[in-house]
Amino acid sequence: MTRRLSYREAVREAMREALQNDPRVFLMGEDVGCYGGTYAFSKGFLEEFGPERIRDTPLSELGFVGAGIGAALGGLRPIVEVMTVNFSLLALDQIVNTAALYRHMSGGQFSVPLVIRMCTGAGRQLAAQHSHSFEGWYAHIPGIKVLAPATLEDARGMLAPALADPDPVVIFEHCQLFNTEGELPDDWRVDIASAKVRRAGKDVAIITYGGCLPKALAAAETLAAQGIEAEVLDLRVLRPLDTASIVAAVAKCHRAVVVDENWKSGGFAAEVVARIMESAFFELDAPVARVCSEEVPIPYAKHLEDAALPQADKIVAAVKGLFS
Amino acid sequence: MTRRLSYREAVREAMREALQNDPRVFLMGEDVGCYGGTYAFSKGFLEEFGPERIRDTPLSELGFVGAGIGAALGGLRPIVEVMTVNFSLLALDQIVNTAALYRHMSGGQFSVPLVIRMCTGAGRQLAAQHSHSFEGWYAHIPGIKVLAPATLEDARGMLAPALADPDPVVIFEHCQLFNTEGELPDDWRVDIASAKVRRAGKDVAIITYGGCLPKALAAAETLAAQGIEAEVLDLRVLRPLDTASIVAAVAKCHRAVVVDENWKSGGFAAEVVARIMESAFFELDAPVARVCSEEVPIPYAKHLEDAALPQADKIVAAVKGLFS
Amino acid sequence: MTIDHRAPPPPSGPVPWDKDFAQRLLADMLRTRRMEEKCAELYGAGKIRGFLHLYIGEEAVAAGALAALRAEDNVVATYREHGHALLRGMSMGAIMAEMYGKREGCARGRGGSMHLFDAQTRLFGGNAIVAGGLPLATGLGLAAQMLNEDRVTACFFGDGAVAEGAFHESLNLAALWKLPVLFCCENNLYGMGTAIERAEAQTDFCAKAASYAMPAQRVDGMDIVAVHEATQQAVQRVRGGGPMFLEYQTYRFRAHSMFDAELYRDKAEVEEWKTRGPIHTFTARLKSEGKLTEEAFLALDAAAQREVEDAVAFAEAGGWEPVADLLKDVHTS
Amino acid sequence: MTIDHRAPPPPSGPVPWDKDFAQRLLADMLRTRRMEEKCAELYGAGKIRGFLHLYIGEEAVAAGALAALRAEDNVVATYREHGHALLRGMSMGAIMAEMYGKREGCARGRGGSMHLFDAQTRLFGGNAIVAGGLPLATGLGLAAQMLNEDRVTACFFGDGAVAEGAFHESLNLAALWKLPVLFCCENNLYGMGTAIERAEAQTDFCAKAASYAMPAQRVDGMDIVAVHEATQQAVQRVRGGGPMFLEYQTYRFRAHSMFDAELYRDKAEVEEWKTRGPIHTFTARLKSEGKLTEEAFLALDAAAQREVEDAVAFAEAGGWEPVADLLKDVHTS
Ligand SMILES: Cc1ncc(C[n+]2csc(CCOP(=O)(O)OP(=O)(O)O)c2C)c(N)n1
Ligand SMILES: Cc1ncc(C[n+]2csc(CCOP(=O)(O)OP(=O)(O)O)c2C)c(N)n1
Ligand SMILES: [Mg+2]
Ligand SMILES: [Mg+2]
Repeated sequence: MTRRLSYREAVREAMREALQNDPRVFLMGEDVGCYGGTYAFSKGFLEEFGPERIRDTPLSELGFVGAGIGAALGGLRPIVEVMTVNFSLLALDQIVNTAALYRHMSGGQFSVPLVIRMCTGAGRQLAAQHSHSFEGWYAHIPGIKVLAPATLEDARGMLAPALADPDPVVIFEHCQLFNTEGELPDDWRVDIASAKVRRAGKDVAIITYGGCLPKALAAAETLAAQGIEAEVLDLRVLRPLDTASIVAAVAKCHRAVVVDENWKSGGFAAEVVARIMESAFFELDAPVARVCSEEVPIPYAKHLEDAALPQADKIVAAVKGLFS
Repeated sequence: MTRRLSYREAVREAMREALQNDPRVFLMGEDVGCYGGTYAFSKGFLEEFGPERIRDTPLSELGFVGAGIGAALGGLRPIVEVMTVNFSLLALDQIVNTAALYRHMSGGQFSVPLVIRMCTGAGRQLAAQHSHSFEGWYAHIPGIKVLAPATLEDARGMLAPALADPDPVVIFEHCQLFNTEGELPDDWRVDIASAKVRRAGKDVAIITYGGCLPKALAAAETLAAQGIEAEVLDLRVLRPLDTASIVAAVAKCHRAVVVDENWKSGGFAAEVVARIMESAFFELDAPVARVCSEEVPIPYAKHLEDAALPQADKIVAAVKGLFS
Repeated sequence: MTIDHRAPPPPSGPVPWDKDFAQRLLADMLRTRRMEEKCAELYGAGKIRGFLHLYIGEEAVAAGALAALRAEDNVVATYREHGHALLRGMSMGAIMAEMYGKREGCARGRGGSMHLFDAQTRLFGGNAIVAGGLPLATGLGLAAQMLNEDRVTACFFGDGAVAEGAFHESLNLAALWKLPVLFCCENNLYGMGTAIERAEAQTDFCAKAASYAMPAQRVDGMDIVAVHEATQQAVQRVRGGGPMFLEYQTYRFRAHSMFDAELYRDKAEVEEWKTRGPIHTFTARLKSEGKLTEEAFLALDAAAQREVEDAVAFAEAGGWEPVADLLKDVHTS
Repeated sequence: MTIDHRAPPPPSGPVPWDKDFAQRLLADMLRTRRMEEKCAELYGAGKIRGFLHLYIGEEAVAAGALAALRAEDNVVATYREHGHALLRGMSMGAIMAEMYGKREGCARGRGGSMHLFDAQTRLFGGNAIVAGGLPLATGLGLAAQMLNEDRVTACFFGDGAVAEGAFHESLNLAALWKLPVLFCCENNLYGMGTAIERAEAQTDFCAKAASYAMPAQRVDGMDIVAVHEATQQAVQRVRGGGPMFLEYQTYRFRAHSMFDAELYRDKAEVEEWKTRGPIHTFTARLKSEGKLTEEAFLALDAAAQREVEDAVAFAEAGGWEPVADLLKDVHTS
């Protein structure tokens, strides 16, 4: 059995469930309360759970993320919503230098059971300062886990294991996914350890995550019509990265394209390419290609923004390049 | 002709020259003045140039880096010293969202001629919060240039072209290099666009930069004694990256090891590997290997710190792995 | 900690200006208002996209304050900066074209509504990071000081920005180094949906300024006369000495952005503040003093409307930046 | 803006405590002092490496303040935290072994001097990021409040930290939410080589606290009596209500760290402040009140020295964490 709902509703259900089941869980962030959540994830929560547990914060990203860390150390299970990854730069010191390092610096005496959620990505004509995707940066940091739910199941299912994790977990929700709708299976429980094949294929592996997954699936359909069967691997968990699933996909298809929305240079896709180089080099019939954002701040105008971002047609072209 | 001096003295000379030659240049940062510079780079400058131009700041990384951006826009040529890359996380929003994006967002009306210098790296037993190397993060950002002087020439020569650049330039000085001494040639002028071969070889390309260069050169000597001639390529400029030099080294040696001090996952080395994958795949006789920091916050104890960081013997082992 | 959200009585009292100047400032407010009303319409029609933050209700602040500046001064603004851009001297066409994403826009379509820049009038943006402009303004002040240039930097930001670390660090730096920066806080009682007393332990912003030993003054931001006079004096003071902090008490009549359901405030509160609207109250005062006739008002308004129509036509007629130029202006060369 | 760096007269006046308590606090200061003198020596010998920030001269603050806390309270400290760690109840051996980088250290050698942690005594570190502990402390306060636990969080930080955005954001949050956090500013007049009046436009820290509507008090940090009494009262107030800010005026007798040439301050200034040394002035007061004999003093000092010797022996005898365990404790499992 399945149930029709949107990505946004799936995230809402997951949060509501967590708030209902565990009194230690609370939601904190800018405009999560009175405003109803910038992206309406928490609309109605203030009325349901009260201002203690649906806690509006001042504009103080460093301060309230740090407060989330302290609250976690103090026995709570905070869900800290940083409105978007763009503003998370202001909180990065606390995330890196406190949350991620705390357990290690204390020799294992303390751990920080904190979940940070943030909206990521471009595609809504919000221009340079509001269109970043820094998942690759976060995935570089030992001591945190990094999740990128791209499907309804993951939107619904990743929060519970993230909250159960004794260490900090950062969840990236791509803004282009919020309104996507689909069928949620009754058993939506998921792990936060493995990559998942979203479409089986044999000719090329398209490896991606988050907001690029729908684009990769669309590209796969186009390719199928042209006789190329693409396997689409959704990484889901960016740290720790499930190398085995990447290797399996490459070993099966012998060709691969890695797709993400980071700028290409130094973005997350580079790491995936490096893993393939290290662990599946001899499986390759062609060099792995990357489809990422162009090396430009994301522009406002729609035609320029579209041109700056990975798109299904660019993925198709990259795949075809591997066969020429 | 050459002249013997230390890396620190080379940086000092470069700064003094800039301050003498251009009244718009000034140095700003924590403890650059009265204290004499945390790492003594600016010792005596306060007396020589006065407190206006050797400007001690409060502990306000976001504020004074942003003030540097504004000062650059206002007609000055600031050298902003962020004591270490560790603290630069606090200033990252201004560097990314203002300095790097400014020219683009303004449609080319404004540019930000700012130089930011910072100390990077581990190896001095300063533990987790004081041992980061985030050059890879900075190299991800369109709109800035990223330099990593590893030699005396570069320590002496990179500042002038950085200051002459109309756009923001970030210079990473590795703490392990400050006391290294050597012979500075009379003609130390350098570009800030290309990678440079520091040791010619034919069997394997060791590609690195910054604090790992001496380790790579040491490894090359060890390997030479065992009959393997390594070419050592110093990237020098991490953004824009000189792909042509990387490809040339790989095309010559057919084997490559990439060495840097970032954590391996998502670090800068991944980008180098990806470039090789894209542009020199068919030259490779073996998969490219990476020698990076282990996936652990850098520990204090010397034996653990040593084990966490790239070392010459690990480079030697990685190279040999390519031949087995 | 609860502060009173109710509007004080509408601005009134004599207008100490001659007819021409008074009408110019009224026209400035009208031009801004008409432009933004059109923007809202164009947003509905899908011509303008992304985020759009309207200044409607707050026009007296930009109009009154900017009129106190000289051409050589610097202006730093926020994402709610259409008014500042227009009244600083950008052409309405360039603004409108930028919002359309056309190449005739000030950033040739790269910036949009939140990133209006103008080198000629020394408008240093539009900034979509709350409080992101304050460090920049401090640096512009530093440059003016070190280069011995007689330039004031006026930095606009909202009440929400006051909680950010960037505010703290910038005000301290500016006061410590006695920089010629005027910090212009547009206190409209809300940062998005968060009322000021739910964001600030201390809602008296003058006490904040005191913590940097910075002189400060609270001004009725709905009263263009008060805004202009206070800013005039403040600018003079800043020109001679160090920085100053002005809090303009104002109110936004529209939603935070085009996505806001306004769950966080009462309609009645909004309606009450509308009785203090900067345009109609100033219009009434000028009329009662004989400095404005109904015909003159209608003429000003008609001119504003024409300017808007021309700007829209200009934007409509504009072209798209070629995709081949996507990578332009990341670097200088 | 120039503030007076000269030391006020040495602490004096009656000690309102019984002999036992007074001697305990004296012993606390002595233990801290002897431990750190040894650390300096061991640094010279290469046994301790990395950064080492000595608290010598400032002992009255940690000794007096921590004695006002209960076991269930939380402590957050900085990189200058040896005294706080010891006096909060960590064994000197665990501290010393950590500085040696031995596996018997509190973090089995991973943290070193700047990262002393102790779950048992609720010491939440040691933090090498200036002002990095303040947001954390705010969160610990939030947890106590939401969990209805009667815990005060005492957060120590230096004068230099006050300029950081993290200070601003944390104090506002704590005051806004009325969290049980005591902000303990150890004002030793310098942040590294930067004198406070060269870093702060407003050197009156109580004016800073007022900008968050937070009660504040200035305390003579060289006078352990003043420190303890003021902290007692403050802790009581925090326990019942919201946060409070205490400024302890103190002075560091040694260099900032082991790399500091101390170019930024006069020897004479240091010498003058040494006349106010917290240990010898308190010793003299206790003696003059008959609460301490020279023999008793020598016995306390000898005990402290023995404790140091034992700690060093413990550290020397300790082992190294196996390199095979390098990746341990990055994650819980
Ligand atoms: C650093 C940062 N955090 C959050 C946001 C999202 N945001 C945009 S405007 C805004 C409210 C700002 O309020 P205020 O400063 O009072 O300005 P106003 O919109 O009222 O003019 C918020 C939270 C942002 N743009 N930047
Ligand atoms: C964010 C940050 N910036 C800079 C430093 C380098 N640093 C370490 S201690 C220090 C001075 C801090 O002064 P203060 O807060 O007064 O404490 P004190 O050392 O006097 O106890 C500085 C600049 C740091 N550790 N963290
Ligand atoms: Mg506001
Ligand atoms: Mg200090």
